[in-house]
Parts: sequence; structure tokens; C-alpha cells
Amino acid sequence: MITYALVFAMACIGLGLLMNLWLLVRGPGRADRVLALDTMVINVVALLILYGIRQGTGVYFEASMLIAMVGFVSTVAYCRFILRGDIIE
Amino acid sequence: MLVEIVVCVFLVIGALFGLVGSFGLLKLQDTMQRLHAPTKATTLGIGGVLIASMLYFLLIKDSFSFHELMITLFLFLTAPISANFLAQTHISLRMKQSDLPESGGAYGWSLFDDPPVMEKPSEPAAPTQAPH
Amino acid sequence: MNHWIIAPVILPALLAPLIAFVMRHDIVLARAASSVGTLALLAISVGLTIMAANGGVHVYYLGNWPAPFGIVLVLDRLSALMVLLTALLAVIVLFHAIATGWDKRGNHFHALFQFQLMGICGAFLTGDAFNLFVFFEVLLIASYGLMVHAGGKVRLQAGLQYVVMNLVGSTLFLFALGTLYASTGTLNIADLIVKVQESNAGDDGLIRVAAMLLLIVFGVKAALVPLHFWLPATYANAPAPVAALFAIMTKVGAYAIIRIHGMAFGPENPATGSLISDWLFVLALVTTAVGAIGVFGARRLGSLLSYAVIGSMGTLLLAVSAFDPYAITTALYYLVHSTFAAAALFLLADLIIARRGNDWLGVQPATVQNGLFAALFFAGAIAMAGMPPLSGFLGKLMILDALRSPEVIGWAWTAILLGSLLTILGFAQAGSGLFWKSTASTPSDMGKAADAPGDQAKSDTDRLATTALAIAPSMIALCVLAALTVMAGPVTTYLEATSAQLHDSSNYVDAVLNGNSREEK
Amino acid sequence: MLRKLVPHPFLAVSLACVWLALVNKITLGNIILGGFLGLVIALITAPYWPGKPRVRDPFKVVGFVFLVMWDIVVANVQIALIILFKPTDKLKSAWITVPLELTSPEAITVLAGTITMTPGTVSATLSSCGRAILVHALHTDDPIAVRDDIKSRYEKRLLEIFS
Amino acid sequence: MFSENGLLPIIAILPFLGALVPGLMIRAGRNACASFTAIPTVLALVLLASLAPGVMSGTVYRAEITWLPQLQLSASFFLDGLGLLFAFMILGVGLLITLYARFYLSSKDPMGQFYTYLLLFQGAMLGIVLSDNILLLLIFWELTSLSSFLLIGYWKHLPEGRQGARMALTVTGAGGLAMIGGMLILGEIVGSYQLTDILAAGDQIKASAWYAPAVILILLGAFTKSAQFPFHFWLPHAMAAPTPVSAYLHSATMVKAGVFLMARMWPALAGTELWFYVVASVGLVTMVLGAVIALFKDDLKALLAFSTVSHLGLLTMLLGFGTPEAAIAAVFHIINHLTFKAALFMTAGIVDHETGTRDIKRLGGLAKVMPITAAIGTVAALSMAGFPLFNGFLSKEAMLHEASHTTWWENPWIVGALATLGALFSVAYSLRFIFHVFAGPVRDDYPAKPHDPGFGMWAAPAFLCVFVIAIGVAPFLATPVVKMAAEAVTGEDLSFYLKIWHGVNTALLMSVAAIIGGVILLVAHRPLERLWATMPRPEAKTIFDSLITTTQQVMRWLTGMLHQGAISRYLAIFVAATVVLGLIAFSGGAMGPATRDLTPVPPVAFVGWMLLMAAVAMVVLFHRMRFRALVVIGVIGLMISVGFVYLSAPDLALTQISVETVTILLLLLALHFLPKQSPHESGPARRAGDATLAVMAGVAVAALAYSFMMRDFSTISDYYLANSKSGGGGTNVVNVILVDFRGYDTYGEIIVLGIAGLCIFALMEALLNGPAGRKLRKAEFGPDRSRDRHPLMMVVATRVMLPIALMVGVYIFLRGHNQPGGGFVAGLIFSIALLMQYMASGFAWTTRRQRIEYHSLIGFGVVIAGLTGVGSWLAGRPFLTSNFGYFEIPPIEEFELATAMLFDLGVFLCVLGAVMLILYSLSRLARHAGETVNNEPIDYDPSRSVQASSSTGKGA
Amino acid sequence: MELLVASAVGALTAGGVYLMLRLRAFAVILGLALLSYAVNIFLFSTGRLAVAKPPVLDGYTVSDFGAYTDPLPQALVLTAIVISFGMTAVLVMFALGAYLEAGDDKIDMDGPDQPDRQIAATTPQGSESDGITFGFEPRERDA
Ligand code: NA
Ligand code: NA
Repeated sequence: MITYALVFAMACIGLGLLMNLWLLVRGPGRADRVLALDTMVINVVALLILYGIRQGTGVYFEASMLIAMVGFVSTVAYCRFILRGDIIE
Repeated sequence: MLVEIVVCVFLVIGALFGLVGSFGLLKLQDTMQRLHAPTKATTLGIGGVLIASMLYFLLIKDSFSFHELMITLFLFLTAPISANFLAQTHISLRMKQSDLPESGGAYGWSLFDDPPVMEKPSEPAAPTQAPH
Repeated sequence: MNHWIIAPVILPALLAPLIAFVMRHDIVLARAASSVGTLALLAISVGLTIMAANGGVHVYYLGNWPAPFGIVLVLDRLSALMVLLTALLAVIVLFHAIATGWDKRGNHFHALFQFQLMGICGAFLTGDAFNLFVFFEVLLIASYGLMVHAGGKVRLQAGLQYVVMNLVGSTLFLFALGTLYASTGTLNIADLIVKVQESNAGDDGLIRVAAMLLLIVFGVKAALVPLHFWLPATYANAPAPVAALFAIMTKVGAYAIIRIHGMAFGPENPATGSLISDWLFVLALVTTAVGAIGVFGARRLGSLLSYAVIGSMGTLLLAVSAFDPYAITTALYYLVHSTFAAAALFLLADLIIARRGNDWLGVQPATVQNGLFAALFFAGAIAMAGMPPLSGFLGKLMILDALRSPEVIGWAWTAILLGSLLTILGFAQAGSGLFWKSTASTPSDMGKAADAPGDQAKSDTDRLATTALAIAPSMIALCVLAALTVMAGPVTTYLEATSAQLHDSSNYVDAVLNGNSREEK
Repeated sequence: MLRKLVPHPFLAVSLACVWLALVNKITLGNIILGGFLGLVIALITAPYWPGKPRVRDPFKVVGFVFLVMWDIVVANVQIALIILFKPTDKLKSAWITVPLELTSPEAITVLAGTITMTPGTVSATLSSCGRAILVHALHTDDPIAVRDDIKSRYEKRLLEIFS
Repeated sequence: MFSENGLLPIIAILPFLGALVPGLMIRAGRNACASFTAIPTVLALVLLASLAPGVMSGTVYRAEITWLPQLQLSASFFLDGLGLLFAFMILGVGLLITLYARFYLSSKDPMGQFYTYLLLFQGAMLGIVLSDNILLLLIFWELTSLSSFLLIGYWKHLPEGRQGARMALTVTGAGGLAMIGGMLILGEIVGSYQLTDILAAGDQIKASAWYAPAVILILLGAFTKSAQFPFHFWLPHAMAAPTPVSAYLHSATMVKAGVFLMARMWPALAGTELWFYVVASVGLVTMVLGAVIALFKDDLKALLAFSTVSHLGLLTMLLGFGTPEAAIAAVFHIINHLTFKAALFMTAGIVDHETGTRDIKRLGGLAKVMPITAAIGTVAALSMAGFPLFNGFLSKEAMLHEASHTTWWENPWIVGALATLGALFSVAYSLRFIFHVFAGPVRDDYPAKPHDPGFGMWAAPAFLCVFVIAIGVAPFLATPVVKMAAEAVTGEDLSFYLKIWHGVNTALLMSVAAIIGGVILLVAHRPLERLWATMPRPEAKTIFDSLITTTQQVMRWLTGMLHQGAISRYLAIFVAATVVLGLIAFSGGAMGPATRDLTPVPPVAFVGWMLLMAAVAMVVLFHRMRFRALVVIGVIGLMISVGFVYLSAPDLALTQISVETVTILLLLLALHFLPKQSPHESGPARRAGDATLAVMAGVAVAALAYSFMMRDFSTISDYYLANSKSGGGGTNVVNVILVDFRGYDTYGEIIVLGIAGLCIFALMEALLNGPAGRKLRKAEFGPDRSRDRHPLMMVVATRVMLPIALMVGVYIFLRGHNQPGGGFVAGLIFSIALLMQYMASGFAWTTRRQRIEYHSLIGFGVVIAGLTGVGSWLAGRPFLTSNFGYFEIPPIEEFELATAMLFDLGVFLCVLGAVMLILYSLSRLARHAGETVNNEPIDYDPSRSVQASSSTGKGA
Repeated sequence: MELLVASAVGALTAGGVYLMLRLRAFAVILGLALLSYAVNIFLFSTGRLAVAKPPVLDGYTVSDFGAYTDPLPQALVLTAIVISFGMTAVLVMFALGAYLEAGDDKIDMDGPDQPDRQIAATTPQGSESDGITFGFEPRERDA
């Protein structure tokens, strides 16, 4: 049963990723594109956790944690670039 | 069996909220409205999946796993900041101060108004010492 | 196991950070450290050459892991020779940089210089294909820094192109190594030799692609047409000592071809057959032509020398393409020769340009010490163009002698001989433009000096004395060429043994894979 | 002296917990190691956190956390329904200015974060003097009520928590 | 015996050693310089003379010094009759020229240089005639080209000098290179480069299939050197040299080298039809042509130059006949030509020196004012004309005799007729030299006031005239010398007598005809000159110049077109070449069938693939919107990381995503300065071409990857799996490979990073100190930026995030050996955490809290990693041998201590330092651009301002 | 899966090559970034693809090599990633420097033999035009 739930969950997240992609393509604004990427990161983290459950291993945990962390950093950097130009001032 | 059902419920809830979040991105028309969508993915979406994971390892794999909490911690800490920045980005790219309500004080919103001059610097404004 | 084998890598690698981080505010200290380090490197490399001269293949098992699993360093006659060459060139170049003050015109010259040496020595010593990539990168990135040392618009633009070209080359290197690993499952060069020979015919396609891609990669370094485009702008715009040091960089490419293609993908290999040999020949032929044409058409001293380097690489690679022991011997002789010839000329060009203010080749008024520089330039040009009596002529003669097989003789001889002619003419024209305007206004001219009042002569002598330090490195490079000429016999005997050692790869393979110099863990 | 060595004791403890979460097991060895690392890292990072928020009542923190979590769940469902079933042209979004009484940067940040994490509202920016916060509501008929709700439900509690 | 042989190398080296003398002696004055220059020549002459008796009696001296045995190149010399004759000529005339030049050169001319060049040239010539190794001969041969280049171009201020020198170098250098080819072929045929072997192998050579190319190539060398038609044009232009140079080069040496070579190679090459038709014909044409042109030259030296061309043609023709008699005539004429031609050149030099002009039209009547000069000139010129009682007559007679007995293309008279014609013109120009210069009335419009020069100047030509007359009157005096040399040429015993009178024979009649005709020509010179002027004739110099210029222009164009600086084209060529060569390589070898099954694709993986492909397409399509492209690059990095996770590479995923982030930060920092959009610059055709190339490359790479992924292979990797724990002490095999099995790679890799940091720092400093720095200071910012520099929420969140992130970094570092992670990723995490701090609170505020310099971090990292490696030397192990153990602290669980960990610490520090130094450098540029320095972590802190306002009264 | 990986490598290569051939340094940087992704995956794939077999040993002894994917290419890719990061950083800085000195970020330059390419003897000179404006993009208009 869990297998089916996992497949379902992965399908949902996969669908979500495609939707993010669509927003990324469509935009229209820069904020939308960054938003799409930010959401994509979150979906990917969810996907990796699901994958970890499916494989029954915690070996992928660091990857998801790191992705969550650096995803934030890049989102902030993109936004600061638009807002201020110089991301470190 | 019950255990499995519990895990599955969390998985399904998480997945659905994640999907709704992404769907919202497409459906909502305005960037500010779209900004509301991912909060679902970060909170209940990921939350559901993480809880499912913890329960799965605890109940089915018999290993106590709580490092998922770290991811929750990160997301709860960072998501608001990201959203805040995205909102500011949107405002700065698409809006004028006049499109926004008054701040109600002497100073306008921080995007458009310089901050008040600090009366007392916390330390002397020494010339920056390059470390090299 | 003899730890001296790794010294040429470790010494600069430890020295460079010290120079960069401890002595970066004190140029005198940095100069001293850099000089001592480079001289020590020279001493070590002499020792290693003596050690290698007995004909043994010395293997250093890094991390004490057996080959092919760990990385090995291999000291044979060829790698010892190349390290020695590097060290000697480095000493010359370093003293030029110090004497002319080039090292002060930007940050971190000495650190980058040492790192550059580390990269070059590492590339020569390694017995592992992927490690060769790593050290290529070390030497490249250091060269990027040296290339734009002191900055400036054109230099930066040229530097940018240099970086881009080499990044593409590095990427291709990885594609090649990937293909090689995918088909042979190993990275150790000795093991590669074995695996390629034993490979199943179904993998021939992959092995051939890998060999060809590697040829292109090394061709980029060796300025093989059509991969040479980076060279003219780079050499013409690099700081002079760096351009002189780069004389060894093109040789790294040639070395890699000799080492890897010569040992693993030579004509006797069933998978590759004459593929590499044939294409290398064709491309080297065109390279010789392009270089000679460029020399003849050059308008700047910098580009003249750059094209001369390209032409010399063409000649060298023509010899390499034969992949037979005598041809490799001649190629090695020419390699040694052309390294110092190029270095001498670039260093001289620096001094000349500094006196003239530009490197335009039109006829211009003569400058101070015109006669001296004319003589030195003449000697360098003779060497570079392959005119007698210097080593360039002997090298070319040997290469012609080696390229006698009926399929190649016509093309090769025509290219080399016509190329020489164009090069000679290009240099003659350049020299007459640079030095032959008028001697009447040159106070340091010998004839005039004799008749001139004492004070005048004295002050000229003083000026000459102040630049003696600056001229010395170029003179040393020329002296090396002279020594190479006089000692051509013994040198060639050494090189003959070197290429014989290369040709019989079983010794190499045996030493690396079954070596007993590895200690028990 | 001790304050210099242990500038943020609470942070050090939290970091020890983080360590345990990271290694994913609770053993004596890891508690000691985590505690040690927590102290060291807190010390190293102290210069970057010059002021210290004073938490008056730790228990209220727990209450606040549970309140927010409950609000998140409820609001998530509401917003999901809006997204899924409400035609976009019927959405009434609004910008709302929320004047602030909180002055501590940490408290303001927690409030803004809470506003954002509870679906339906996003905190967009502060006034440049930090005395008001600009909030965007996805769908509301009564912006004033949303503002009052934020002030009474969250800011009041935060004022109690942070001195 | 040994000692006599041993003299040969000494003789050969003496001039070169001597070349050092003038430079040193010039400071002692001009006379000393000249005297000391003469010393090596005299010494060589003396030594040579000591060997002469032996040679005359048939001994051939040999000496060999091993030089480059692999090439069979040895410094081997031999001295036979021919060599002795030439050596004497070279040294003897050299001595005379040394004397002459002392008085000829003005005090403005750098005499030291002159004598140096002269001795170099003399040495090169001497080498040619003494070499017993044809490769050695080649070396000397090319040296004559080089040193004559210096001599001809000696008067650097004269453009004609420079051009003439270059022309001579071009023509003779080219011939020399052809000769290299010929000599190498010859060596191949004979199996030896020793001249003696080659001369003995004439039949073998002539029978070889390679004979023709060898002969042609060698003759190209000889003809160019000896100015044979159609290569004759360089010689007159070489007259721009000072007259001593002309006298030397064009009488005894340079041009005679070609003749010498033909004579030397005579036994090996001569006597075939090919030889006859090529050599004799070329010689004949040259002889006639040179004589005709000489008649119409008004410049004295030009007249002599073309007469030299003509006489060289004569010699060539004689050698071409291939008969011993012709060889004798040739050898005899070589000697005679030397004597009168050197004298004539010196005479011309004296005339020039004294009157200030060499233009025949401005001369005449000099016999009265310069009687000695006139006498010398007349004697020499009469000899050149071939008048009896002068030596020229004798050899010319011999020549005419041989010519009249030669059948060419079945035509028995044509050679004789043409030879007579040549002789006729020869008489004409010789007489013109006498009559138009010395005879006639004294003029009053000479540029200078002429009178006979001092003894020093006329001594040398006078000395030569002694020989002219002596041989002319008593030819038997020359017989032994001619016999000696001619026997050496032909390799046969010859018996003959040189005598004046041979009776009335064809040759005499031809000679008489020539003299009569010559006189007539001279009388009719005026009208003939007008006729000559109207005749269309190709000007060799113009043709040569335009040839050279055109070639140079074509090559410039070619070079410029190839190297136009457009790296985009370079790269296109690079890619195209790679694809094409790769395809060629691939198609030439077999590729076995697939041996693996396809791995199944779950839908989610497919989705990831779609995202990746879409993102690649977007980057390509939107690359001109730079910011958007950067966002999309983020997607690519993310997808690749996930892909690595899925494909069992967690370490790769960690590294990829962190590197990705840092790279994007870097690019954003750079993009701040750069234009935010790229303009449309390439047209559709170019884009289509590039796209085609790109797709080809993509398809090729994909096909390559696919083809190996479908095939099994055996690899060395099982060893790593088996030994990772037992030998390397870690369960994360990838990490153990990185820090242990292949730690040396990693060592190189961190050094790359460290160097990157240094490069960037150095470049940043250079930029700030240069024009870029000034530009930056004038930089302006757009008006639209947000006013919020250090947003409060961000600052607070970072305060919490920083310690946690550092904790994560420590965690990743410590577990790396056993689980995914390690020093590199940990370093990146630390960097990212610090960067967050920089982004939140600004550069200045954060940097002030920095305790360690980034420079030092890199240094520590590299040094720690290096010393860890070196440490294993202490245990007698090789560099980077790791040591590990498990260290039990009772309450803390098993805690591994491997030296590899220390190495990993080096990696960590280096990465951290390098990344931070790179970003620091970039943000320093920004601060240079007028960023205001922040002293506060937050732009405005509401709590502090409240405190501040409430505490104002207390004066805190 | 092999097809997906191969096509991804191909697409990244194609995109990278196309961008690398553009005329602006920034596009070239993007192109090289894509190329380096491509080569990393390519190199990784030489160990052949394996799902759920990370090379992290379960126990102390290895009995079944098939349970783990090939670790060597992964280590090579890690090295390659790090190196290409360093290289990218240098490239970016060079591009920036060239832009600041030259005033545009065109990657092509005149051939080495052009008259205006004479290098100065001692101090290098760059064109000293006006200061630059770090142009912010104009505000976005609604699509
Ligand atoms: Na690792
Ligand atoms: Na690595």
C-alpha cells in the first residue's frame, strides 16, 4: 500500500514540477521565474524524501537538506540582484 | 496495517498539498497572488511527507529517525524570507509607492524610502579595514 | 622508494603558498624564496636525470597503493629530461623577470610561477591519465594568472580568449578520458597500454575515438593547426617572461602525445593502426606551413615569434608523427632546442621592446645598445629559423633525415624546407627593420665608442653594465643552444636511449604494474 | 568571563539539538560532542549576532508555536479550496498596512514569518523605520479585520514573549 | 702524420676564433684592429702552406672529430688539390681585402663589426672547401649566406643595402635549403655523408632512381649561389655593399662556392646527359646574358657584377661539359678570374673612393690623374677581355676550344657560336671599362678631386696584377697548381701543359673574332645603348620585389584571415574539427553489439528529464536575457543534482548543488557590472550554422555515451570497493578514493582552487590600479534600486541560520569518510553560510568580524594537505600514504582518526578560503564603484532607536 | 534511462556549443557551464547507470561488488566539478576585467597583427572612456 501511496505522491510532485516549469517558461515577470524555481526546489526536496522512503535509506537525507538550504540562498541572491544589483554590499 | 494507513494518509496529504501549491502558481493571475501558493507546498506539503517519513522509519523500519526535522527547520526559517524577498522584487519591478497603502508613519515602505538615520551608531564608523 | 621523485611537485607546491601568503608584501623575500626554490628544483632535476640515466623506470606509488589502483609517478628518461628542461628554463625566466622587474608589476607573480612549475613537473611525472588532466589544469590555471599578470586591456582580452580556448580543451580532455575509461576500465597509463592491446575488437570504435580526442586535446596545447588559434594572441600579449615560460607549455602537449600516443596508440596497435600517425602528420604539415606563413607575414615582433613557435611545433610534431625510435629521438632534440630558442627570443624581444617602446616591425630609429641586441637577436633568429650553425639546424637536419619513408618524404621535406625559407626571410626582414636604421646615432656602437670621448664611452659602459643582469638570462638561453649544438652527439645519444626506452613499452608496463619498489602496506 | 565564553547559552543548547538531529541518534557521546560543537560555534558566530533578544516567558513560546501550527493547518485547507474552486476573477486580494508595536528585530521577523507561513497572507515589506508591515491578503472581504486579527492573535502574544 | 691532419680543424676554426678579435681590438684603434684581424688569416695561410707540399705530392689530409654520429654528421675535413687551391684563394684574397678595407672604410663605419663579419664569412667559405662531410659542408654553406647577409647589409643606412642583403639571402638561402634536400638524398643513395665516400660512388649515384632529384636540388643550391640564370639577379644588387665586400664575395669566394661545389661533386654527378644539358646550358645562357647586360651598365660595380655573372656562367658551362679538358679549363679560369676580377673591383672601389662616383658617364680621363690606378685597371680589364699575354686569354682560349668541340642537341656549332658571342661582349665591356674610365680627356666635373690613393689601397690590386701578367706570360708557372686542382676535380691523373701558343686553331679564330667584334661594339656603343634602352626587357629586381611583396601580402592576408581574433570562429573550427576527426576515428573501428539492457525509466525520472531538456532549450533561446538565463541555469543544476541522487551518486549531488549555488552567486556578482542583455549580433545564417554545428556535436556526444553505456566493461573499481574499509578506513568509497586512493588528484584539485583565488585576487588588484579602477569610481547606479540594503528580516534569519549552517558543515565534514559528504562540500557549506551573512549585513560589517584572512586559509589548506602527505615520509611511506585508527573516548562513541581526515581538513580550508577570496575580490570591485560602507548590520534597527531616543537624556 | 542520460548529455553539449559560439563573454560563460555539466554527466555515465546502489558500504567487508555502483567515475566527476568551478571563477573574473577595461564584453578581438594591437613597453594602457553605468533593467511592464 505504501508503495502505491508513494507512487501517487511522486506523481503529484512530478506533476507539480511540470507546472513549475510552465510558470518558469511563461513568467511573465522575473519574480515569477524566481518563484517558479523556488517552488521547484521545495518540490524536489519532497521528491527526495519520498525517494528515501521508497529505498528505505537515509543516505539521501543530506542531499535534500542541502538542497533546501542552498535553494534559499539562491532565491535570496536572485531577488537581491533585482532589488539592489549588488548582492553583497 | 493501521501503521501503513497512517503513513499513506500523510503521504497523500503532503502530495496533494504540494500539487495544489504548484497548481496555484499556474492558476492565480497576479504575481502577488501566486506568491501565496508555495506556502502550501512548504508547510503542509513537505510537512506531510516529512511526517510520513519519520513515521515510516519509526514504525516500519524500526529505526528512530528525526533528522527530517532539520529540513522542516530550514524551510520554516527560510520560506518567509524568500516570500518576503519575492514580494519586494515584484513590488520593485511592477509597482509604485502610490499603488500601495500608506505605511501610516513618517517613513514610507523600505523599498522606496531611505531609512531614518540611526542616532547612535553601535560602534565607531571606522574606515573599513580590508582584511588584506 | 625514492621520495626525490615527487620533489619537483612538492617543493613548489609547498613554497608557493608560503610565498603567496607569508611573503606577499615583501618582494625581496619572495624573490629570494622563489629563486632558491627554482635553483633547488634545478638541482633536484639534475639528480633525477642522473638517476634515470641508468635506464631504469622508477615508479613512485602515491599513497602506497599498487598500480593501477593508486596514482603513480613514473620517472624514466623522458620525464626526467622534461623536468630538467622545465627547471632550467624556469631559472632563466625567473631571473629575467626579477632583473627586469616584471615580477613587481602585479600581484602574486612568484606564487603563480611556482604553481606553474608544480603543474608542469606534475604533468611530466605522472603515470596516470586522469592525474595528467589534473596537472594540466594546475599548470593552465597558473598560466591564466601569469598571462594577465600586470593587467591591461588587450592582455585581458587575449587572456580571456586563452582561458576560453583552454577550458574547451579541458572539457574535451574529460570527454576523452571518459571514453577511454568506458572502454578500458582503467586510468593508469601502463595499464592502458596493456588494456588497449588486449581490448576486444568490439571496443575499437571507442578506443579510436578516445585516442583521437586525446590527440586533439594535446594538439590544443601543442598548437597543432587548427587548434592553435589561441597561441598568437596569447604569446604576443603575455608578459615576456611568461611568454618565455610558455615555451615549455606547448612542449607539454608534444610530450603528452609522445607519451600516450607513442606508447599506447602507436601504429603497431591494432585498434588504432595508423589513424593517429596519419592525422598527426597531416595536421603537423599544415602547422608548419601556417607558422612559416605567419612569420613571413608578421608585422609585430610578438606575432612573429608566436608564429615561429607554431612553425617549430609543426616541425616537431612532424617528427613525432612517424612514431619510430629515430624520429622520436630527433623530435626530442628539436623539442629541447625549440624550447630554449623560443625562450631566448621572447626574453630578447622584451628587452628590445622596452628600448623601442613598441614591437612594430617597421624601420625605426635605432636605440641604445643597438648592435648588441642586433647580434643577440641574430643568434636567436638563426636558432629559431633552423639556420646553421646552431642547434635548430641540426634538429631540422635530423628530422629531415628521420622523415624518409616514401609516403611522407615529399610533403615533409617540402614543408620543412620551404617553411625554413619563409622563417629565415621573415626574421631577416624583422631584424633589418628593427636594427638597421642607422648606426650614426647610436652612441654605444662599437666603432663610435672607440672614437668617442672617454666620458661618453664610460657612461655607455655604465648603462650597459646596468642591463647586464637583464641580458644575462637571454644570453644563458643562447648559451644553452650553443651547448646543445656542440654537445649534439652526447645529447642525441641520451635521447636515443630515451626513445628506445619509450619504444619498448614493456619495461615501462612491467615497472609500473609489477614493480617491486612498492613497500608492503 | 563566562558570558564571553558562552555568549548565547540558549543557542548553544539549540545547536546541540541540531547536532543530534543531524546525526539522527541520541547517544551520550553525541550529546557531549554536540554540546561542545554548539558552544564553539555559538562562540564563533557571536560577533554576527550582536544584540540578544530577551525571551520573557518560554512557555508562551510553546503556546504560540502550537497556535501557529493549528492556524497553518486550517488556513491551508481554506486556501486550497480557494485555489482549486474559486474563479480567479472572484478573488479579492488586498494590501493591508499593519502598524507595529513590536520593536525587537527578532520579534518583528517572527511576526512577519508567521504572517507568511499562515496561508492567505504574505508579509511583503516593512516601512523603512520598522513601524509598520505591509501584508498582502489573497482573498478577503474585510482587510481591517485581517489587520486586527494579526495584531490580536499574533503580535499581542509576541509582545508578551519578547520583552 | 697525425699532427698534420690535425692542422685541418685548426685552420678551419681560426677565422671563427679570429672573429672575436676585431670587437676587442677596435678599442685599440683602427690600425690595430686591422692588423690583428689579419693575424688569424696569416696564421691559417702559414699552416696551409705547411701542408701544401704534401698535397702537391698527392697526399690527401683528413681529420675527423665526432659530432653527431646519429646523423653521420662529423666535423671531418679533408684537404686535396681543389680544397688547397680554394683555401689559398680564400685566405689570400681575404688578407688583401683586410688590407684594402683598412684604407677604404671611413672613420664613421664601425670597423670592428666589418672585420668580424668578414672573418665569419671567411671561416664559412673555408669550411665549405675543407669539409669532408656534406652535412658539415651544408652548415658552412648556409653560414656563407648568413654572413654575406651581414656583409652586404653592412651599410645599414642604405635601403639598397638592406634590400640587397635580403635579396641575396632569399635567393642563396632558398638554394641552400634545396641543396639540403639534395645532399640528404645523396647520403641516402650512398649510405654515407662522407664526401670521400660519395665521390667514390659516382656510378652508384648515377644509376640510382633518386639521381635526378638529387642533382636538381644540389644544382639549385649551386646555381643560386653562383648567380646562374635565372637566379643571377641578386648579385648586382649585392653591390650595395662596400667595395671590399664586393671584391671578396664576387671574385674569390661567395659566388665561387657554387662553382666549387659543382667541381667538388664532379666525379659523383657529372658526365650524364642530365648534367650536361642542365649545367652546360644554364652556364652558356648565363655567360652570354651576363656579358650583354654588362655592356650596358653605367655603374662600374654593376658592370663588374654582370661580368662576374658572365664569367661564372662560363665556369658553369665548362663544368657542365663533363670532360677532363673542360675541367682543366674551368680550374684555370677560376684562378685567372680571381686575380683580375678582385683587382678590378678594388680598382672600381678606388675610383669611387677618389672621384666620388662610379658612374661611367661621369668618368673618363682618369689615366692622367690616377696613373697607377689606371695601369692596374687596364691590366686587369685586358685580362678580363681575354687579350693575349694576360692570364684571362689563356683560360678563355681553353674555354673556346672546348665549346667549339661540343655538340648540343645534335648541333655541333651552336655552343661555339654562343661562346664566341659571349666572348665578344666580354671584350666590349672590358674595353669600355678601360676607355670610358681611364682614357680620354681629363674632365673638370668629377664629384671629388681625384688622385691616386696611398700605397695601402693600391697595393692589393697591384699584387694581383702581378699574377695576371705572370701567368699570362708564363702559364707553365700555374701548371702544377691547375694540375693538382683539376686532378682533384676529376679524380683522374691528367697530363697537360699550359702554354700561350697552340697554333692557329678554331679557338684562336673565335678569339680573334671576339676581339674584333668587341672593338666594333665599343665603337658603336652609343647607338647600341639607345637601342638597348628601347628594348623591352624584364627587370629582375622588379619581378623579384613584386614576387616577394605579393607573397608577403598573400601570406599576411592568409594569416590575418585565419587569425582574425574572432574566438567564436576559432571555437567553431575547433568543434567542427573534433566532430569530424571523432567521426573518422569512430567509423574506422568496429563497434560491438550492446551487451546491457536498458535501465527502466520511472515517470518521475522522465519528468526530471523533461525539465532538464526544457531548461537547456530555455537557456539557449533566452541567453540574451542574462538574468533569466541564470535562473534557468539554476533549474539545470537542480535537475542534475536530483539525477545524481537517483543514479546512486549522493556525493555528486551534494557537490553539484553547492558548487552550483556558489557559481550562481559568482555570476550574479559579475553580472552586476556587465550589461544585463546581449544585443542581437549574429544573423540568421550564422545562427543556423552554429546551431547545426552544435547539434552535430550534441548528437555525436550522445551517440558516444549511448554506445558505451550499452556495453559491459571490466574496471579496476572492484579493488576500491574491496579495500575502501580495510585499506582506507572509510565506507564512503567515493570519499576514500578522493582522499586516499587518488588523494593526489585531490591535492592537485585544491591547488587549482587556491590558484584560482590568487589569480582572481591579483587580477582584481590590477584592475583597481588601472583604468578600470578609475572607470569604476565614476560608475553610476540606476535610480530604481530598492532603498532597503540590509533587510531586517533577512538579517535576523541569518543570525539563526549561520550557526545552524556551520553545524551542518561540521557534520558533513566529519562524516564524509563514511557517508556522503567530506571536506569539499563542508567547505562550500561554510562558504555559503558566510555568504548569507554577507548578503544580509553587507560586506563591510561582516568583514570587520572576520578573524582569519582568506589568503591564509588557502595557504593553510594547501600546506596542511601537503604536509599530511609529506608526513608519511616520516614513516618511510610514499607521499599521501594514509594511516588510520579508531580512537575510543569512552563516553563518545567510536571516533575515527585517519590522516586522510587531516588531508580533508586541508581540502576544507582551501575550498573555504578560495571561494571567499573569489567573492571578496568581486565585491571589492563593487565597493570601489562607490558603494557606501555600512557600519550597521541592519539599515535601521527599531529597537535600538527606541533605546537611543529614550536614553538620550542620560548621555549614554 | 540510458537514452535519457545520453540525450541529456547531447542536449547540454549542443546547447553549450551553441552558446560558446556567441559573441558575448557572458553567453560563452553560460555555454561553458552547460558543457561542463555535459561532461560531468558523460564522465559519470562511464561507470554505467545503476539505481539505488550508492557506493557507501553497508558493512566492513564487501562480498557483492554488484551491490554498488562504480565509485571511480564519481570521484573523477567530483574532481572535475571542483576544477571546473575554479576555472569558471577565473573565467568570470577575466570576462569582467576585459569588460571593465575595454568597455564592452565582446569576446572577439582584433587579430594579433593589427596595427592598434601594439603593446606598450612598460605600462599597459586601456582605453579610458567614461565611467560605466551599472544599468538596471527598466521596470517590467505587464505582459
Ligand atoms: Na565526499
Ligand atoms: Na575532489
